[in-house]
Amino acid sequence: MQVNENKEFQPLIVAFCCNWCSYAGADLAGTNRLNYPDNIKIIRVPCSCRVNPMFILRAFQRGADGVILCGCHPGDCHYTSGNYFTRRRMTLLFSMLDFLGIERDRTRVEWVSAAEGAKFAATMNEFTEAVKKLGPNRRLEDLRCRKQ
Amino acid sequence: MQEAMINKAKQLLADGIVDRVIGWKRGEFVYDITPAIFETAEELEKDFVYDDFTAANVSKYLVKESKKEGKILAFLKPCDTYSFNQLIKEHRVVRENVYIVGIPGGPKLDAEKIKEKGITGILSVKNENYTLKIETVYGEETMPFYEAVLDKCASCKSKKHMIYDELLGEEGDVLDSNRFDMVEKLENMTAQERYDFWREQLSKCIRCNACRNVCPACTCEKCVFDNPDSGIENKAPADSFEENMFHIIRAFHVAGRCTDCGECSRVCPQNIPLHLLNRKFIKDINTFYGEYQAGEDTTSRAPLNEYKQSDCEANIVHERGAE
Amino acid sequence: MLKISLDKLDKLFEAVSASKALYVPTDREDGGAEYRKYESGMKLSSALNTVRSAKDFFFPQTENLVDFKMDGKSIEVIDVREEAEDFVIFGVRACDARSFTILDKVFLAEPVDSYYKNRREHGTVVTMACTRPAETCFCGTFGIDAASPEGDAACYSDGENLFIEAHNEKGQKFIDSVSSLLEEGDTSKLEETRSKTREILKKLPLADLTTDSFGGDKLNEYFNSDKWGVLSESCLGCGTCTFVCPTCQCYDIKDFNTGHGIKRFRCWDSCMYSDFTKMAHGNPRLTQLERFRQRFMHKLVYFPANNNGEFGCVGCGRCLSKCPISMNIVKVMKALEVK
Amino acid sequence: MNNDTLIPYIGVVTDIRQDTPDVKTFRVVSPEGGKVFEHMPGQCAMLSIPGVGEAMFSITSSPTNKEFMEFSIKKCGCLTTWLHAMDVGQQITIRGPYGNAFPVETELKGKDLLFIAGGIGLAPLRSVINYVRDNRANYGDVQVIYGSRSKDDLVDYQEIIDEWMADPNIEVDLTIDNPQDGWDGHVGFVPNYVKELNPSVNKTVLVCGPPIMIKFTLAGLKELGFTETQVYTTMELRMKCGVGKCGRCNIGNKYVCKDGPVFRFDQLGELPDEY
Repeated sequence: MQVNENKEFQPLIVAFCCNWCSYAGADLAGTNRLNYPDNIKIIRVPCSCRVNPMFILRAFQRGADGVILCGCHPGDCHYTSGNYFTRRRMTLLFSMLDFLGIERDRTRVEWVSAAEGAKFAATMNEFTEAVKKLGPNRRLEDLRCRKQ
Repeated sequence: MQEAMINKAKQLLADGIVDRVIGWKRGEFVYDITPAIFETAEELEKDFVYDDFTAANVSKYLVKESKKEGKILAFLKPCDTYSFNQLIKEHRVVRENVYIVGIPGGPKLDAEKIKEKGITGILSVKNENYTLKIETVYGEETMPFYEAVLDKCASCKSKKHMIYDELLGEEGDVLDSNRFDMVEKLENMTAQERYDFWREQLSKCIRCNACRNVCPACTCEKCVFDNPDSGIENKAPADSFEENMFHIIRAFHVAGRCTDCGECSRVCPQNIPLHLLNRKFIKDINTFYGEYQAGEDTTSRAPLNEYKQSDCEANIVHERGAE
Repeated sequence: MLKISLDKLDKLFEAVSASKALYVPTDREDGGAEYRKYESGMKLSSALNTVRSAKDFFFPQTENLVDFKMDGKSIEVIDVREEAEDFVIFGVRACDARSFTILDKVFLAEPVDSYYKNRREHGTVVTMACTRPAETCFCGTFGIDAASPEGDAACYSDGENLFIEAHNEKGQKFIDSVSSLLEEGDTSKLEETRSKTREILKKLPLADLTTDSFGGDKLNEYFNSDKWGVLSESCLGCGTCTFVCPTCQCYDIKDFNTGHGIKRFRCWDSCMYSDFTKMAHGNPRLTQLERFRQRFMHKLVYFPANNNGEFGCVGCGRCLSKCPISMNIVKVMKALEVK
Repeated sequence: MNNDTLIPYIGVVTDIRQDTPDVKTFRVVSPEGGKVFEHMPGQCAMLSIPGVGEAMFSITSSPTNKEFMEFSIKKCGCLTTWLHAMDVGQQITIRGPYGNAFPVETELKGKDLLFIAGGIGLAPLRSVINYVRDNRANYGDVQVIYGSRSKDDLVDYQEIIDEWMADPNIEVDLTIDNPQDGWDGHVGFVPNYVKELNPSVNKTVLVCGPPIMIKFTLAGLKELGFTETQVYTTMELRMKCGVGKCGRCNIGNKYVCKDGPVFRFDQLGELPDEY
């Protein structure tokens, strides 16, 4: 694949957002006309706890350069405790990805409430920048899925 | 020990306390031991074996065997009792149908390690004061006992039985093992070095599923990797991504449940150090959520099934050490 | 016979690899051996055999068959086959060399498998006679002489020199391509080595194993044998034996959606797996007993029935050393055998 | 490189007929028109929707039909559900023909024929029945005994009424499992109906249906005095390659995709009981 030097690398980011807080936060960012990169693909999930490790891995397989998981703040989960389980699960998964030598800045968990439109936008901007610095995901990509 | 075990088994069979015995059966050579069920004293006399090569963990067979009619006698090494306890916790075995006799464990030997020394045509192996005298078709060879010890035994975590109905021999202690040394060594490498290390290891995978099928913690009725509806079902690592994914998910699915029995690495035909992935999870759980040893008891909650409000945030991974 | 001194072997490898891909068995850090593409400085493995068999070269674990592009209701079929490039596999043992003839009987039978044929035609197999067979070897059972392997060309070592002889035109071409490095040599020491090897082969623990009581006409005796239950009781249902076996050739065809097209690929499959014969309406082989039986019946009875008595095993011994629970074809043969 | 049998052709679905609540019949032609390939009655083809799956189906149309091929497919798995959901004009991939065929030009020639089918088991036999009807002079008496769960589950019912029952040269006997409004025909299971009808033992029998029906029908036929060498059936096992290489449909030394799917019962008797 030839990289056009004039064209800056635009990472593809998958953001899993919980229905009750973070998705509403993203909505708020939108209605407040806050800017965040358009290459963020939001996938709405009922709770951050719905995201199983396979989701994260498959996002990378299908061409994501970074995956971010957003949920309610600890203590605010619509289902009382979902995000506490998420936190343990993702801590272990990210640690394992790091152990396998996958760049650790490609993954992140962030707590965004329905009122935090600004935080959502800022987080996304910041995360996109961090992933942009890393360049395209090569260590956890499926070559068959790469667009020719 | 073998004699004592055979006698114990014969006695329990004769007394009608058990109907069957699960143990190990002699093979063609000195080292190819097969787990087997024995039903009569004659079978035990003829084929039962317990020696330096009987490393196989028989607890997983008890998932099926304990659901059959009658009671089964199982000889469990210390490491096997952890697996069995974990299976009780997960309601996978019927405790009442198993009569457990705790037996002293390893260190057990790895025939592959003997062969690695270039020793071939092995006819017999004898341990004389921790020197192996190996008779081969090419003449006699010797090597130090400890150089042929299985990896899983070299970093043994415990000589203590977690569960038994009866004990043969002396009870041991939980050991202060060095089992996390290699994990730490890898953690201290750079991301690139770790990536290269794992790429070399995992690219050897032939997806034979031996690690999964032997694992006493892998007892799902239908594995995600066999389920066409899971979207990740596959029979071969068609891409490096799939090699990584299989092993991450395999280790993740037993995180907090893996007792570190080391069977996965023992059976891997490609010698991939799979236990390192499991140990990484164990080490992380210990550091983040407090010491936890799966299989130590049958009542505590698994680390991934509980939480504390004060748990660390996931970004602890990002903040830790250099790249 | 033509020979080259063993310490000049790298010169031979350099010469061959200059014009085409050369694969040689090399040692891995973990003690196993595997075929790798030759690069300068690489050393020939001293191991008896590689962990994975050499069948990968002609029947790889996964390969792309055809691509599809889907557009609305229409489908485009894209033939992705390409003519293979010439390559040489060096150091194939007698057992693996025979496995190619067995695979040929499956893949080159009508209708010919063009993917396999393509690689078979472009590959030159240079075999290497064994001098230190292991206790797990039983190639003699299947009429294979480890001291004089088949293949396009064969090599024999006497400890100092490597002798090469061609078995066919392809092999001759290989020898001609490196003839400047070869010289005529005295084979008296070689003959000594070979007869020594044959002596050892006779002393191996499995040397007495015979196929006399197996064959295509033994279907009913063995299929209904009551031994299968005991033999298969500890089988884990993994695919280790199948995947390290040089003659196992069952495969699966699957589709992979790349997001911008469909890749149809085939990959090794194992009759030991529970879903191998599973259909929407049920499974004819419900328990591990039937699956286990299938694998051995196929090698010892069904295959010879269709191939003039030739067995589907070459006695390489890989399953003997790799099976997690050490259940293998030798134990099966000994248990079933009706003397 | 020569064409490989694993690389499929394209077929276009030009007509979809709902035969029963769970069986649809698909008409397939090549994109240029006409049949994708020629076949003999009893042979099969691999149909696939890339990304969904590929499976073996018997070709239900007769080779004497020169314009198209037809497949009667029951909805029961992943691929068949997809096929049932598609519209006319959809392209699918198709490869074949695979397997042997009913020996219509050899052993069956000149014989009196008795077809016994149950449910979707009519699909492979329909090809033979229509072939025989189109070459009527080559065969003796023809009788069809066909049964299904209910009147609605009789596959190709319209064709049976309009063409087969109207044809004076063949006898058609239908039955359904349970009584039903608007059905004045026979009620009862196929094996019993066969016994009731007591067909002449000179007939050669072609039977296809669910395994349990085949089992009892065969037993019934034996009671009536038929021998195994007179009875043919067609089998189904999981298949991937279609050419006897992938190893899946292996029974004894036979591969159902290549050596079958049509077997005579005496041949089946020599194979291990694993189907």
